[in-house]
Amino acid sequence: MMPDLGKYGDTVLSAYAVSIVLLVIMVALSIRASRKARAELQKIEGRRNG
Amino acid sequence: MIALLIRDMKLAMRAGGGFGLGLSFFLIVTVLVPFGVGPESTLLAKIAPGILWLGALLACLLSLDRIFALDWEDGSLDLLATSPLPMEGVVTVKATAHWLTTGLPLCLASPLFGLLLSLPAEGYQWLVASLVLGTPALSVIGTFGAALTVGLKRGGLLMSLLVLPLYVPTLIFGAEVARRGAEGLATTTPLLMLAGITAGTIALLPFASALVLRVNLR
Amino acid sequence: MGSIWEYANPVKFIRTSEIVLPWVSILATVTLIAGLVWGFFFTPDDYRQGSTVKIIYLHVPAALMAINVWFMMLVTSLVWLIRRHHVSALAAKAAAPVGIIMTLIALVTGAIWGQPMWGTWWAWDPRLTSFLILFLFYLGYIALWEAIDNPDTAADLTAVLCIVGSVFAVLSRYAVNFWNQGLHQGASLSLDKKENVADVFSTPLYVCIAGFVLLFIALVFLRTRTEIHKRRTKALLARERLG
Amino acid sequence: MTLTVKNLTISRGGIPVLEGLNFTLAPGKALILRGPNGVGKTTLLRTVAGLQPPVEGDVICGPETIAYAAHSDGLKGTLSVSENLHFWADIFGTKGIQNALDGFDLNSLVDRPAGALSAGQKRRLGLARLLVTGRPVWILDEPTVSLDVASVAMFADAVRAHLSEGGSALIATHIDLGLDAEVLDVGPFRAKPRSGTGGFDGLDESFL
Repeated sequence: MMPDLGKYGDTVLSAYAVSIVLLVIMVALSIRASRKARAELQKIEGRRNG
Repeated sequence: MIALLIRDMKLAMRAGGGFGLGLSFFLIVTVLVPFGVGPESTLLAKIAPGILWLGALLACLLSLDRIFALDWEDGSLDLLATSPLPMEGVVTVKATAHWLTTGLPLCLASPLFGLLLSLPAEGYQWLVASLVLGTPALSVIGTFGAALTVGLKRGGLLMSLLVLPLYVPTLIFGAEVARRGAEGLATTTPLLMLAGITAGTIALLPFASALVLRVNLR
Repeated sequence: MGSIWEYANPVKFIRTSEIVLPWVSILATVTLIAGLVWGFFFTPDDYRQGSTVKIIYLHVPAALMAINVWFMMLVTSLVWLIRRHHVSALAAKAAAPVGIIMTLIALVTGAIWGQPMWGTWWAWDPRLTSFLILFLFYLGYIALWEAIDNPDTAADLTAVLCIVGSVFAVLSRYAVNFWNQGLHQGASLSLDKKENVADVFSTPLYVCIAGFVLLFIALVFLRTRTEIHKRRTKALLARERLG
Repeated sequence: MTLTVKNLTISRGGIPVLEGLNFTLAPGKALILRGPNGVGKTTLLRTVAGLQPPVEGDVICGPETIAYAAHSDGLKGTLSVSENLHFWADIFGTKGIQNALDGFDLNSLVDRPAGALSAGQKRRLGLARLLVTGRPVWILDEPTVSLDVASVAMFADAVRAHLSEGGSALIATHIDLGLDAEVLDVGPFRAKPRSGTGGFDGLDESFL
């Protein structure tokens, strides 16, 4: 299933690896920050209405 | 406006730090280069225009944060904002004061430093011409950076990060004029581009700097 | 539906983002995976560049996004300065990190791809260099946001920086061109020229680009919502101190 | 030159501090602002002086009429008293600094660098600058800070003279200057925290 990448195999794979890692990190950090901000807001809103 | 310029020049003279700072830094950078790259004059001659331009640029950068800092601390900036002087005028005068205290001395001293780096003979006039045309842009762009970071505590480093990318076009064309001049090539195209950028910057950037200064004065 | 300015209202924006976000995220993931898989597994090697041509499916979309994200930030900065809508300023703040990552990906994949082709990891080629300059602009923009605590002042200053930065970025682009000829290949997808990349390569490329755009949109929605939540928490805390 | 403030709301750091302010300052009149520290007097003065845009309402006064003086006097230490005053005279385009020197008894210090003055003398020089601006409306933020009793009296005389010439003054101070001026306590104008309307105005309110 893995296409024959020839002698540039590692070049292509490393490029894909780095890019995908960067994308995943970016998405993960964004989601984590969103959850943290939402939780903190709910905590304060809870205190305000509670 | 002239009163503000005269006052700033007086302050620079009296404080003494004004003129010496930029020049001494430029001298140090130029002297350090041969220690870094070796003394052969052929190599030095080749990189002299670029190094001299980089030295001048960094010397300008160094003295930028003092443009507004003093007036910010003692409150004169607030008072100037409520004076009949338009902020665009204040910003332009500040840039001119910076150029007169830092930019101009660099241009005048640059042939001397050219000697240190064994700049080819025909390069001198082009070096000075490119600096005279380019340093005003460095001062005006620098004033914009200074206005952006005037209120911040450790604004100096941030200002360099903001201002250096803006210096790229001026540096490229300025150093190109100096390099072509040193090699005896035609310098008209880069010279025109350099002059164009400087003219455009002087004409437009003060409005952005004034806007930013007003925001920071809030 | 009311004018688009209505969506600049924070509460309304959050409500719409709650609906839109899940869909855009799914669509983005699907398109991105489809594009990359198609590009990686089902395209032939290039006769000259061998399999490295597969890197095009990351390099070109990322490079395109790096420029378009800055352009989006320019538009939102103008909207903030003229219409004073908070969400627009926060959208610019939210987009910047995505833009810098895209520029980083473009640079890294460009360098990795360049290594076998040009024999060096980094060549001072006009296009690569202008992406490096764009990277510095992003860095300065994000640093300025972090350096200022009053959100409104920060929004104003970063908006002006973005506008001034855009002018100088374009200037640098031409200055860099003038400064060095260039090893970079011609535009893979340029509107004026006929398709110079064979169709078998370009279709998955379009899919990848769509994937990146959708990913960007999803991330901006998500991150802008985060910024709004943070601003709301800050406002509530300030109120509690005042109250 | 009357200064009118209509339905003014001002904010500090994005949070409204005072709202619904209405007052007029007719020529020859002074208005003293009272209120606890931190209630927003300085922010109000800066907004009226035009250094800061109001959130709502407006400040109506002629162009080039306002002279603002705050805590920091804006003096340059290396310049002498006369150089400082001449500088501001040139900026505001007025002639002569003699009446400013007389008004604040600075004649004996004319050539001394401002850096060598005592706090009280610096304050007097800062206030003398007002006389040099030739502007009818004075906006002063705690002008009598670090002034001894004699200087406070001198300052009050200068204000009285200014009022008699048809000028007006808006002063935030806790000291009784002995001026026949109305007093405005800004306490009751403290901004009530707005309910989370989510309505849109250019403030953090839009995030509540």
